[in-house]
Amino acid sequence: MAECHPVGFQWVMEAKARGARIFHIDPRFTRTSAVAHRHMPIRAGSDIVLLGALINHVLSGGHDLREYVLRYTNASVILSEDFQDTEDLGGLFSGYDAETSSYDPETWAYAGGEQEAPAAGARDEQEKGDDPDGGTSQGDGPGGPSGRITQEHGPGATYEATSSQTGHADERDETLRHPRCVYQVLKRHFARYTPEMVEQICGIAPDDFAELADAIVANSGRDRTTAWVYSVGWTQHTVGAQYIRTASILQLLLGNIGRPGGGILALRGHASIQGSTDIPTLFNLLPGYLPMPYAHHHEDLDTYLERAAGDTGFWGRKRSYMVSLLKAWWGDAATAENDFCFDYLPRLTGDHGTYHTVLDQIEGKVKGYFLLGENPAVGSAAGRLQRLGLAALDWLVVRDLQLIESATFWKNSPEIETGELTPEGIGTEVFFLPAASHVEKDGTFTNTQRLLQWHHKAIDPPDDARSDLWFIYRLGLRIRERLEGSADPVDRPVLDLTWDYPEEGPHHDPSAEAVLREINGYDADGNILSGFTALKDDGSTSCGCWIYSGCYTDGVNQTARRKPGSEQSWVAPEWGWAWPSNRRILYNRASADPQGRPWSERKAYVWWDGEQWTGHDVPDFEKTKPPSYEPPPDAKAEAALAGTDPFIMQTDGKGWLFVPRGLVDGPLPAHYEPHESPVENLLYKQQGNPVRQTYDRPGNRYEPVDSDVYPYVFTTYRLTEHHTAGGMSRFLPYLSELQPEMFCEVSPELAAERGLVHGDWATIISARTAIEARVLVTDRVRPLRIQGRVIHQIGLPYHWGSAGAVRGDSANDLLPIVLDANTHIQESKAATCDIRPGRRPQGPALRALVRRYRRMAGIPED
Amino acid sequence: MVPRAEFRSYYGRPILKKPRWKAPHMPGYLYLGGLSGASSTMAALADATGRQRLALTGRITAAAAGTAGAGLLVAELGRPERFLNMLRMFKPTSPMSVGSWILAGQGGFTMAAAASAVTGIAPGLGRAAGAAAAVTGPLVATYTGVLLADTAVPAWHEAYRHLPLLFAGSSLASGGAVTMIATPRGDAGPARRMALLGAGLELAAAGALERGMGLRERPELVSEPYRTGRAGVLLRTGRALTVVGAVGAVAASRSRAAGVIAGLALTGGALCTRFAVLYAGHASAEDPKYTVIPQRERRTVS
Amino acid sequence: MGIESWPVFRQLTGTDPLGRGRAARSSRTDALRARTEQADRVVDSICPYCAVGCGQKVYVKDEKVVQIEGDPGSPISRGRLCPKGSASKQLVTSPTRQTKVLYRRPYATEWEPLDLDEAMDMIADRVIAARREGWQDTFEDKPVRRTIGFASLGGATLDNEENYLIKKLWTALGAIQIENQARI
Amino acid sequence: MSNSLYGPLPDVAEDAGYTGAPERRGFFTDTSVCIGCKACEVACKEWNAVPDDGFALTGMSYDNTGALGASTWRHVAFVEQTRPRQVGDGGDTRWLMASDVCKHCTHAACLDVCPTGALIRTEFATVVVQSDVCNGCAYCVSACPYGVIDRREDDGRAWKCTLCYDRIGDGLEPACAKACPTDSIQYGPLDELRERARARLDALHEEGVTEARLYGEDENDGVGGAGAFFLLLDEPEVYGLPPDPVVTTRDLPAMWKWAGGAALALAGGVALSFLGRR
Repeated sequence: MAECHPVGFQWVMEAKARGARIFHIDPRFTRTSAVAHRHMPIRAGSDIVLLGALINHVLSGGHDLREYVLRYTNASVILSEDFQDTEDLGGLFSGYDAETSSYDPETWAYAGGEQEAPAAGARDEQEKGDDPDGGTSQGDGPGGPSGRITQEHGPGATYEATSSQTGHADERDETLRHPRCVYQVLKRHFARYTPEMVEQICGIAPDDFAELADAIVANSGRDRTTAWVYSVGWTQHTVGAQYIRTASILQLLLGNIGRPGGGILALRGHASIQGSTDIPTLFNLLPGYLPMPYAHHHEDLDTYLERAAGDTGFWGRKRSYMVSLLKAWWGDAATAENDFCFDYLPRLTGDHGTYHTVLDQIEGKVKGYFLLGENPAVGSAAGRLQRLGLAALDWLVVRDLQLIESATFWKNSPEIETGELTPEGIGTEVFFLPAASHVEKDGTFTNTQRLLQWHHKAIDPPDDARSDLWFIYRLGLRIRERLEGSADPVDRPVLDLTWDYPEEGPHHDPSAEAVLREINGYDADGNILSGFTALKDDGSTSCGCWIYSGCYTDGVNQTARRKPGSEQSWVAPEWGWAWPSNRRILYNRASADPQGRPWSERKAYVWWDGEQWTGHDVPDFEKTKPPSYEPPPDAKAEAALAGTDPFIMQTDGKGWLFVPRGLVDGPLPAHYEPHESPVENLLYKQQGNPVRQTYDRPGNRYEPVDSDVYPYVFTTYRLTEHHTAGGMSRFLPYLSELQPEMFCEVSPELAAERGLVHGDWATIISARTAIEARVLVTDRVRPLRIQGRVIHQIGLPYHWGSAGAVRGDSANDLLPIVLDANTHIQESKAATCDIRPGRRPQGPALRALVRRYRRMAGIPED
Repeated sequence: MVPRAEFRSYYGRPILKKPRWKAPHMPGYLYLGGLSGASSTMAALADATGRQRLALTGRITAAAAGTAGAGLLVAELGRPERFLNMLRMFKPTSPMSVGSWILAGQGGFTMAAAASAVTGIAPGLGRAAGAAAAVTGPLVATYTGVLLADTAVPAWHEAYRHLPLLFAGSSLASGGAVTMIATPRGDAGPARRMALLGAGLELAAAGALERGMGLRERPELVSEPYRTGRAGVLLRTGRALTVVGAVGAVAASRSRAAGVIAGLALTGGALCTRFAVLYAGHASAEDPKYTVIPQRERRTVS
Repeated sequence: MGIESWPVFRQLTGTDPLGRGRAARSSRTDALRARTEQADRVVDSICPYCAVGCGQKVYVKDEKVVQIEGDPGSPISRGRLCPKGSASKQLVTSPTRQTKVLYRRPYATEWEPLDLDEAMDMIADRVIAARREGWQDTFEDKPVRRTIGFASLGGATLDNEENYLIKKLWTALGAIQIENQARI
Repeated sequence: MSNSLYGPLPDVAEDAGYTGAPERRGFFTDTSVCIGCKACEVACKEWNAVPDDGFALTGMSYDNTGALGASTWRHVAFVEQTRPRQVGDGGDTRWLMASDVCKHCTHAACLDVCPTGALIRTEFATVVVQSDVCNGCAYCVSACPYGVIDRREDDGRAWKCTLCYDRIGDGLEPACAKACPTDSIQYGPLDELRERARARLDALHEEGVTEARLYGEDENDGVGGAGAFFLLLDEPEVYGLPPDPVVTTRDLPAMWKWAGGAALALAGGVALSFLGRR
């Protein structure tokens, strides 16, 4: 956190000054470790074992906050008799289909619950039989690598609707003793996650584990809370989503969710990466986490909504969210009669994520490509494939501040150097359009805490530079102009689109405030809506993103509020605007006990004052729903949740220790080794995540499990001084001088083993390619003893490329495309390599070196 | 002997900045200033004792060397066009400021004296200027010892007693040497004696410095740069040349050729000594041990 | 400019005989001011790097950004910025920033200039063509009404408003391969 | 003026001719909370338009600017320390980080040796170079006992931290202190900072961080106390700081005595040479 979010880290330092104990768990000793009380080096890709052992520690020691667990989680729910755990199936859950390498989640259901209502989590690809293209990820299968099948498409993209329709479970055991209740299942499931396993798999000694376990238990409960903070070190794995799930289980058991000083904080790396998910430029989502529709026969708005989310909890208002979105997009053309133009939405049939798109580019299926402030030639995994994809396009539009590698790949990519590509052989037509910087345009960023903050335009952009808002708006106008008068029905969605914004400034920028107002939403009379609860499902309201509704309440740009922090409460509700409804801590009903009283004075946050919910924050709960409220049968939406159900987006209002629907790789987290790992899975027979997405094809070869040609683990990361793929840092002298060269961090032990010399060069070779880096031999990297073997880890920052003020090889070139099946995010935190002293070969010799290694490992020729 | 202290540093990097003063400018200036200073005093005394030939040589040498030295000084500035800023202030705490004022006087006096001596115009004023230069001359020759000593460079700072004496001796020797070369044997008697006296003082001061005699803290360590590396070689070469020059100066009373050889040897010796001092300073600043160890011991003691 | 402007005179006559401070000052030194105090306007902004969302103040003089620093009012950052945030001015005013449209013809070895309007027209034409070329009414018998002719990958420094219009336009055109750094 | 060259000097600004000067300002850099982010380095460069200092990997942990200099006015040192270890036993790794800066000494050698008056004491008792005056004589470079100030060769002038003289004159914080995410760099009236530092030191000692010590805070030290002082977690030299610097001008009177003596010796030597035969 100190490394990549230094200013956010000031609050950790504040907490430390007030007595908080700071643990840093990371393969590397970073700037965070330097000021933490304890640094625990961990083998990359083994965190579920550590977290699982902590869960085991809490459960076996009875350290959970029992009242919280009983009332606020699904611990007491009894599961179906058909459910079989990894304990029973050698690391697989029931419902696994080796043929398709996917799960049917039916057996994960609550006992007595109708699996239909569950429709929960709304993961369309789990709807078997209707989607032959989806659900085809390829894992090892239970039989190991031999069982691997390769198919063209990954699993069907996942609906990311945050909820599921499980509703209130029929069978519960409030004593938590029933062998099939979630609590007991959890206990059994995590029983094998022991300190000994932590030592053997993570490389963390039992004493160190005990210190951590004692600390989190001592700092959880009524009077204290523990917070977990993570970044892409957790998400970029083939089990990434389950990492977070494991932490969620732990935090729920300890009563640390929805309370001040608790929670699980995702530290996101980009100014508006949260916003890019909320208002997603992601293939599988519509604004506000409504899923993109999948292709089905006879799909209409009703069937879509049925699949999209549950009927209870706040997702129960899904129709109003969706209809208002369609109204925002297609205005008067969207009517009840035509399903509000629901059919204008294109349909998905699988994974259309960025990695899949790149493979399609290489195959010539994709003609044109827009890169809007993104540099995949450096920043995405399997950099060589990224660049081969760019070289196979008909045309490419790059909008950026500097001439990044993705714009200049045709003349300075590593493939030009190796001779694989020549400028004269690349047919891609490239448009570089200069972008406006953040001070040259109005708009909002959504930060990592869901806070929308407005940035005002300070000056006009220079020369041809324009905002992306200008670009997309102008482009839309031009396209509509060309299509005007078209009778082709495929052009109707474009022509009917509401695409008329007031313009301002010398470049006739569309007004960002007008766009934000559209996002906030209007009623039928054109008045600004006050919030998402005002949305209607009859087409009388429009709203571009329901969770952002209220950001323009009272006609005031709430996101531009800047009342100084020193002039308001510590929650600072009048700085910017947080979704939803300016709530700063989600699910904060859980900060009070079931009766509505603060768990302790010290941890008071929101509470029931006898008439309404009140406190330091906006209650994330219906203001006047008393703790005693019990929902009538057949109640819908939020009315179906009790006064003690804090998790209002869940269909049952509970925190889910066990997830009956919504995840494609299991209802509980289980440790699987990274796709490329030097060790076997000590916990289960199943080596890797059985549903991970693999693409074993030319340019994307993997190290076989039984190979020892690439004996070392490498992990990629960022440095304080640079920003991701470097477009905003490597071109700036003030940042470049601080970290001028690509380097690798190795332990003295590995340096001795491989003859690496501090300050000299090393070549790092994976099954994909080889790169060179300067060597930093440092005690901050420690070899770990794993299952009796010494495991070396190599640290690789990934900022460099072939352009900029400072240049160097890209660590991401070493990585393969292998994805988490829930999120389609690549595993870039753990893969295998070899390292040797000296610079890498130049020119065609580089590919020859890579081939030689592959042959040694028995990998097929490309 | 004090036990060697544990020595730690930041990656072996120097704590001090290496002096930006460089060769040949700085040692050249030190030499020429010394030459100018000794020559102007000699010229005045020669004039007073009626040795006109000697006086003329001295005046011309003083003016020429002073001008050339000032030229080197200006050339070493980062912004030579701002050399006049040297007279913007009078800073008693700055040897360079004090030196600049002295040098300004010295330059004016020696130029006037030399011009008068060569042209014969205003002989009275010329002699007065010469007399004034006789006072500023020794200061020009020795203030440079303060100039170097008033720095953080251990080999220079700790040698604040040695350097002025070293430069005084070396200047005497240089003045004598150049005069021996430029003056017929019969007129050069005082010059030979100057050379001998100067060589003696120079050898004594350099010897003491080299051995660390009279240094207060860690003498053997602080003086090490004068014994080792480029500075050590130059200092030893300078000593050999100076000894040769001194012997030659004795012989020069009988032979003009010996005088010339002695003059050249002494000049070479004086130059080597000045270069040695510069490089010793560089070496002293560049190795953190010279900074850290004496200071660490001081702290341990106090 | 009388003799009073000569520092030596001030040394002799003033309170600073050693010439350490008052007497040694130049007129430029006396006139020094923080350039932020002389800005024409100060604009509220947010740091464009990571997602902490530090407040920034942008100082503009003569339509140029002369300084960007932390906004002390921000309850998140309290006026502080990391090295990247502190380099924001260089980000914005970088001399290597490309501010003109560039165009690379297929198989060309160099860039060439292109008028912005013309570039926009060319791009619009290409979008329409690629959309048609990659159009699918059905996929494996099921109605999809989409195009796989073009794709888009955005950075996560895009404003919400920009993302919104991107998603809106691309979706209306039937494009589905709309992605973002948030996937990575 | 007493203690004008050495020793405690209660009113530094007054010594430089200022009457009714504001309180002395300075930096307290608490390295125990430094996270090595280098925001100070960048913020300094942005404000003062300091050029980059070259692009070279030094191999000195994460320090690639190396030292303070003409184009690096804040410099973060990184020190990796580990007790001997074995595989599986991590040993005990410490990563010290410290942001170094000009010390703005009470007795500033750079200032005192400057012949042109380019280096001045300000009314805040800080030390700045007037770039319109400096002629690049480089005397200050050799005089600084901390190796802070240096001449930029392509520019010809000497440069160093100004403690953002232009900013503090307008009541603003220096750029580095303002940016510092963890408040490792604190700016303010020196007396207040000293008090705060002593309290912080006591707190750390109570926590068992016995290796914590203040550096440059003592007005009885060799430079009369620094205007920018530090809390360190190891010996100063480990961070590249001199353990016990003394301002060179302490010995200036003695130097002039010896130089005067040497001048007399020279004059005497000349005179001696004129005795006796021709």
